[in-house]
Amino acid sequence: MTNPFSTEAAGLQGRHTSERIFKLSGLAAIIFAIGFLAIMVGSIAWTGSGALRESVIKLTVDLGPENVDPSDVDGASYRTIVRDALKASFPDVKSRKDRRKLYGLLSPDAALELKQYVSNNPDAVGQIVDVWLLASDDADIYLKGGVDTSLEESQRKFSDAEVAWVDLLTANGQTKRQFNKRFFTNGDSREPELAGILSSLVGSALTLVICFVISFPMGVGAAIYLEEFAKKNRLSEFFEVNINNLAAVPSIVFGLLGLAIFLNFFGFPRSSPLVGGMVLALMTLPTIIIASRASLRAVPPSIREAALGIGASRIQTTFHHVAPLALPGMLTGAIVGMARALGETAPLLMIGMVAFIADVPKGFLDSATALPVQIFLWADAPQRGFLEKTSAAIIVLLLFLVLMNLLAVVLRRKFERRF
Amino acid sequence: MSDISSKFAVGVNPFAKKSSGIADKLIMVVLIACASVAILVTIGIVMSLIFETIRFFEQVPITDFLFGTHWSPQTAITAEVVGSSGAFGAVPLITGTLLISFIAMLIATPLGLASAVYLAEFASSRTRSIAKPLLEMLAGIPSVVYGFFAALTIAPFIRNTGASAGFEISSESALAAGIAMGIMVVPLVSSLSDDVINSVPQSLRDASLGMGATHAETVRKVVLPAAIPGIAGSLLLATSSAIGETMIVVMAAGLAANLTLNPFEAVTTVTVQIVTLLTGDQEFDSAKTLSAFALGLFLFVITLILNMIALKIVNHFREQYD
Amino acid sequence: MLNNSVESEQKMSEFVKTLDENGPIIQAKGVEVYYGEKQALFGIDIDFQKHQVTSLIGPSGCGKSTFLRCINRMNDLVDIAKVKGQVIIENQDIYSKDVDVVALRAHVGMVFQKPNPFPKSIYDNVAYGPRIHKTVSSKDEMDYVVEHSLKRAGLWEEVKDRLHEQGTGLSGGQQQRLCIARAIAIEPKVILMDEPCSALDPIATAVVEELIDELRERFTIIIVTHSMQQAARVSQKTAFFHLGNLVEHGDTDQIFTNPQDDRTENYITGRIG
Amino acid sequence: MLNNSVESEQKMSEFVKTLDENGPIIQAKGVEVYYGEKQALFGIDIDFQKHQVTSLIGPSGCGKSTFLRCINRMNDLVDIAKVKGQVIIENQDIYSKDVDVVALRAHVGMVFQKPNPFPKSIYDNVAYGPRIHKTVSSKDEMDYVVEHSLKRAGLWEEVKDRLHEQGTGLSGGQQQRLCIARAIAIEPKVILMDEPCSALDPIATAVVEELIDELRERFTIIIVTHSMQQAARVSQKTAFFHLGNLVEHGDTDQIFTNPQDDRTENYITGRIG
Amino acid sequence: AIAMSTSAASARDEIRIVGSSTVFPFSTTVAERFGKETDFPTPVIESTGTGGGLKLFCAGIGEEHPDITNASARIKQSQVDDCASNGIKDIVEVKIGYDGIVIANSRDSAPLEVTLQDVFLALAKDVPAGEDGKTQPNPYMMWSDIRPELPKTKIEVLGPPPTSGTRAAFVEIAMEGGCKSFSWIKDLKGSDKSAYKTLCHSIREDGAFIEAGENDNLIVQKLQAAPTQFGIFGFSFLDQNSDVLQGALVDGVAPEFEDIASGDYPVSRSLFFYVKKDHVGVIPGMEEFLAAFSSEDAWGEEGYLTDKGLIPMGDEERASVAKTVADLAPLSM
Ligand SMILES: Nc1ncnc2c1ncn2[C@@H]1O[C@H](COP(=O)(O)OP(=O)(O)OP(=O)(O)O)[C@@H](O)[C@H]1O
Ligand SMILES: Nc1ncnc2c1ncn2[C@@H]1O[C@H](COP(=O)(O)OP(=O)(O)OP(=O)(O)O)[C@@H](O)[C@H]1O
Ligand SMILES: [Mg+2]
Ligand SMILES: [Mg+2]
Repeated sequence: MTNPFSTEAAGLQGRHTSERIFKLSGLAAIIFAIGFLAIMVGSIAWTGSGALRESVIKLTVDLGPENVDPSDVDGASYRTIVRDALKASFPDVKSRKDRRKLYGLLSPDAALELKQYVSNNPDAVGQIVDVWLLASDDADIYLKGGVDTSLEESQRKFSDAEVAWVDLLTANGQTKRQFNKRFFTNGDSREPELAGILSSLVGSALTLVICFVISFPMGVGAAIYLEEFAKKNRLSEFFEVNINNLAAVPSIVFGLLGLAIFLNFFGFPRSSPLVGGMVLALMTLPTIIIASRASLRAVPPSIREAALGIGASRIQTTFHHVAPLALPGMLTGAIVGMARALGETAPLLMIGMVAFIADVPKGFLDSATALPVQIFLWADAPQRGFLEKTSAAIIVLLLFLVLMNLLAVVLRRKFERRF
Repeated sequence: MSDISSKFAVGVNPFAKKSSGIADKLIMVVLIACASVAILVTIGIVMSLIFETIRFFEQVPITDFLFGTHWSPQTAITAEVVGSSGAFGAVPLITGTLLISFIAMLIATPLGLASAVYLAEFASSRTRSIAKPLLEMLAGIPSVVYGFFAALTIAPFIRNTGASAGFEISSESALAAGIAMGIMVVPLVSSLSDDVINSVPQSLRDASLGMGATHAETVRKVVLPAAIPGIAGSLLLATSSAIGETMIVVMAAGLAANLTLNPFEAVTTVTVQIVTLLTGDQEFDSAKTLSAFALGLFLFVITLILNMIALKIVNHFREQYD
Repeated sequence: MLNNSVESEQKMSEFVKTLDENGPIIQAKGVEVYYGEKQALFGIDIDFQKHQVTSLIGPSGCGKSTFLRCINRMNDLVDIAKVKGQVIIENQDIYSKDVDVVALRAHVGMVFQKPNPFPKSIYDNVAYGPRIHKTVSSKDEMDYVVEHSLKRAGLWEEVKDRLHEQGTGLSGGQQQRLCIARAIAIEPKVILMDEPCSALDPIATAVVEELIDELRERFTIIIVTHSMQQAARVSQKTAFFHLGNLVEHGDTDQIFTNPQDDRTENYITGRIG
Repeated sequence: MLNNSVESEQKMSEFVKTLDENGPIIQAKGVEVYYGEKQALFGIDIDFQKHQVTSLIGPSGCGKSTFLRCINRMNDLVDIAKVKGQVIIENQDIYSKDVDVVALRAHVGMVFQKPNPFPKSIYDNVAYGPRIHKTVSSKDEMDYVVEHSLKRAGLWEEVKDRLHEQGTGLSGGQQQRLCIARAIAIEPKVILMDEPCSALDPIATAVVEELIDELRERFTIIIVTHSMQQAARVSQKTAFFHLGNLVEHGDTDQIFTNPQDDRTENYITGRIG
Repeated sequence: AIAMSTSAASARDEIRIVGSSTVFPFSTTVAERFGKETDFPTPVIESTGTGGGLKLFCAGIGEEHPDITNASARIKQSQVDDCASNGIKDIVEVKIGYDGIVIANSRDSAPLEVTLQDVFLALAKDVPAGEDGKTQPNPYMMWSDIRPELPKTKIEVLGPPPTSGTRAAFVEIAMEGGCKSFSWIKDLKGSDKSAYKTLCHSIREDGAFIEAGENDNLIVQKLQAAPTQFGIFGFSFLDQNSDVLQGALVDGVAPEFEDIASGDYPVSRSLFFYVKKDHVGVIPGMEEFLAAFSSEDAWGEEGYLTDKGLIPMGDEERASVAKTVADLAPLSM
């Protein structure tokens, strides 16, 4: 007796094949999307990893009395000293144009560094010493292998002469690469090799503080009102619809709101974390309200009944029992909202947070920029050296986002209650 | 403080209303105020947009804005420089926005739907627990990152691919921005559709499987048709967020207000123009600056309508299977 | 403050004595409840006697819980619920406008089907009522109230060494007794119980039933139960509800041995069999 | 393709004829089902006869549905479910490796507790099975199959004018008959029904019960029911399950009038009373 | 506490600069060094375009208004009037050097050689039509329509918007220069100045000239993408992007550092910034910043600004401007 239910007997091979294809195409879609994610983050991280190293060049500088007056160490022209040292290394560079190129091997900050060095090592005054000075972005890129020397000279920015100089320095052991601390301690700069993320990071932090301080209490208050007190009627429905819609308003529209109302109408200071935070707070508000309502709803009604049953008023019930139980969920929602706010760029462009700001902001009213805006600005900068800085800044931003989301997950795990 | 002794005197209401504390009233007022902020923000948005938009339409006729096909929002700033007359036809921006959003949805719809179907119907709970958060990470990555990646990697890739195939593609093609945006909204489509597919009652699946349909046939012929309204809602929401997306297009789509439907050409979008118009000069009486608010209003209205429709559809769908 | 409350305590007990020990403490007159369009209770008239346990029995959905929740106005919480008729407690119609539900609920305590201790310490669970009603003014007095209430609820011995552990960490039966202790800590006159044992195992049920019998000395108790055996064991009076009507009401013995109404008889025999 | 399926159709019907008309079509041998750790069925041995209606009865949770779903391997869909033992249909153990559940389910149809028509037109609901199994090759043939199935399910007269309206728009009883029509459109040999009338009103129930009796002519039917009256009305054989065991199995008359096992008797009297 | 009104806020302690995107790189470079080498905070600089910057600058006195605005073209009388009407009477003009305006394209295509007249004919709204005194709307679609020697590609030039100083300078120097080369137009200047201006300063709006916003970096990127297009921007941008772009020879001179400095390259303009005198002494560090900008170290022959593409003034001119800066001598038009 043959098996009447076998695949072959029933002629089902075709249908099973199409089932497999269907299933595989779903899997393929997921793999594609996640693969895109991996490639994107991976390639950015790869590019960005270069920003962690900086190139330095060793020069023999003459701090003798004709250059540095021991009685006025700060008054010396360290720029000239550095340039002289370079000239001394390459005595055959004569023309003005070539000399400019030669000086261009070092960062404009090299003179400042030397000055710093001298004030740290007063003994060196009057001597001839070897110091490591920061290379310029172009030299740095070349040293990191970012210049394709097989191209014709006119096709690249780093000329043959420069290549030869740097090669010579390298051959003499006068170049090396070291950890780039500057990237984490400096503010923005015109020079890629000097640019750092500290000012924008602090700007982001200040902005988020404002954002949290405004949106969290407000969002929680609104959620408590809507979930615990508002009667189900037209008005509460209107609130509901409104909040849901607000959650989907494009972020740039919030920027327009901030510009028209906070800056032009109220005259708050441009480019300040205060205004940035307020704009982001309005944007985050619906997220927090929605999350808070969900976590209030998750508090079992039996808790409310228990409290009301022994004569607690609704406000007491809410604030003594319900809200504390919902708090972790609300916080989780707030963190997720903050994470979104941290990555938000567009509305900040509208309110002047795009200025060149090198200093670390010290208060909520100082001019500041934010990390994603800094990324945007650097992405637009013409110098190639900014490419790796941009990528590195993106990685830092992503790390913070991951940290915040982890925090949310931990919070959720820790306080997850089985009622 | 309640007067306890009095409530036991016969004939007196033992449960008399205490004058409820001012504190309680204050708390209620604060709570209501918090809830009202959401409304206030909406009103604020609408007012600030409408106010400036009206001023804009005093200078530029509304018909020119809505139906004009030339966008060149430049007006001279000093009497001495003879500037261009300025053209405020929003049609190229709107088509540009739609073109990019369309490309995005062309990418996001199959990817998102296929992912959602796989996750909801076929994936083991282990796969699901890994793949779902990973997919959602796509939505968590700031758009400035997508913009950077689109401008730096996708656009040159498309351009080079085109060049090797022998035709010219703009380095700021609508395609590059659209692809990045499409990937970004995949999780939006997939997680909403996932919800929707999950809310199709199991009894329908049982019915189909019980008749000897394969799982794929069940999904294709029963589950998906039943989920169509909800999926449509999720696609609308995704479209609305694509239309409102800013940074990707600012960084990858460019400024050229070309009236074209060719995805290989550069186009500009409403959001790009808002950013460009407002990150430069700030004089609040020139048509150039005011036009940004008109664009903002347009954007707000479009996304609002899309959302309302989408939410209606989705809610209706949910009720249907509750 | 302290004096005041001690004094009032004295006054109260005097006052309680002056009332007829067996007079009705609660009278329901023509109570009707609507959930939206749907009517759940039809003209309920019933008196409850002081220091007695009354059971409400009847098939599922007949309106027992609905009626019970009318007595401390917990139905106010249901937006669509509408109550008509009068519930008079101590000569006061509790549905009249000038009644404060908060004050009312301080006098009419409630114990629910599923034990629902607050996710706080045992001590704080019991102390919560006195705290919000500010009936207690010092830490010492509070300690006394907590201990006393837990003792009355027969839980003291089991928890006295871990008063500051979470109330939710107790067993189901202990939790339910904690809820009872919490309810009696504010000295209500009436305690409403909605199937207080249905989530408990038989042993815990027995403990709670015993407790109910003891509590009757100080409180008036109304209990909803699905178990006729339980009704027979704990209550002096029984009321039988059916499809939103109060069918029969009287001494428990009489209801179970000699029901007057066919519906009651059907119900009782159908179940006991 | 067409030839092929027509041919196999023919083969099948010949094959059916060669079998003893009253021989067992389904044999369960030592069927055990586990949900994770929990065993839901214990060594069930039972034969089902061709062209008979067999009722499965027993208290809630005794495993009736679980057993029913073993017969068309719907339990495969439950991740944690594990089936041991054999279910033999037409000399083939359906749990053997080379059985294709899709083919199996085309031979063993199922009707569920809650009517679950697809949210499609009535026509498409019935045409769904023939379409996926490609048993029908032309529009005309499909029209015939749909009409025929609806007629057999006693629904044709009521819906013939609105075949292209949504199936979900029908009344509950009509929906259930539509589900039956849908099931028989692919000419299964066995139809499993899990409490097919529990969501229906008495009139619709009567119609469906009558239908079941008619269907028996062509199909073998196994029905789970909670109503012993229903079991008595529609079935020739009855099997009584208790706590995962098959307690008793035999002619319906005998089971209801003269049960062999105490448990069966208790169950039957307890309910009928 | 956060002060909610700016007028009540304590005095701003960093200098705020707005204005030209052409001057932006120089200004930020000086600002950055200034921040590093002194104890004053680094000035905050926003790139808003020359016109936009002056608009903000002239809006009033007070710390909510910028202290300095950068300009890639000299301030106009109308702007001075605008400032004056808002109470800003004393403005110090600081010329910082020169910048060539270049017409550049991608290195992927051949370099262009044009005359100023070609430029005018390619980009003007109306061009002379045959006989003297007659004009016609610009008919030239291809470069080769103007002169057969020019490339046979569509005229597509990305240029700055009218709010930009680069645009103003380009119009005044290149366009007007080409325009004047028609003798009858030159004569028109004497007879009908406004007609002359309209003719010489109007840029075509039929798509051949594409306004590309204030962000010159974007133009650079676009040119890389489209090798047949040309872009108009400051020399410093060409200098920074010399690996991908090349400048067109104008009247036979390539835009090279020395040629612009010497004045051989015909399209070069001066760069300025303007200081609100009323803010000096109020906003800390103003004088010091001005001094830093006008130091030899910055704008001198060998100064660091030359690395950024600034073309320095001659020694005498530098000295005289430095004196104006030191004296804070207000501008008089
Ligand atoms: N919140 C509510 N909204 C609408 N209808 C309700 C609500 N609560 C109860 N009902 C309805 O009122 C009727 C009485 O319900 P109630 O809960 O009082 O019954 P019960 O006797 O306590 O039943 P059980 O024994 O199942 O607890 C039922 O028909 C029920 O469906
Ligand atoms: N998916 C499942 N997962 C775990 N346990 C299950 C599952 N389905 C059924 N069970 C358990 O298996 C046992 C038998 O369930 P089954 O549904 O077969 O009972 P039944 O006789 O059909 O009951 P009813 O009359 O209520 O439908 C029950 O104890 C049930 O809890
Ligand atoms: Mg109840
Ligand atoms: Mg069942």
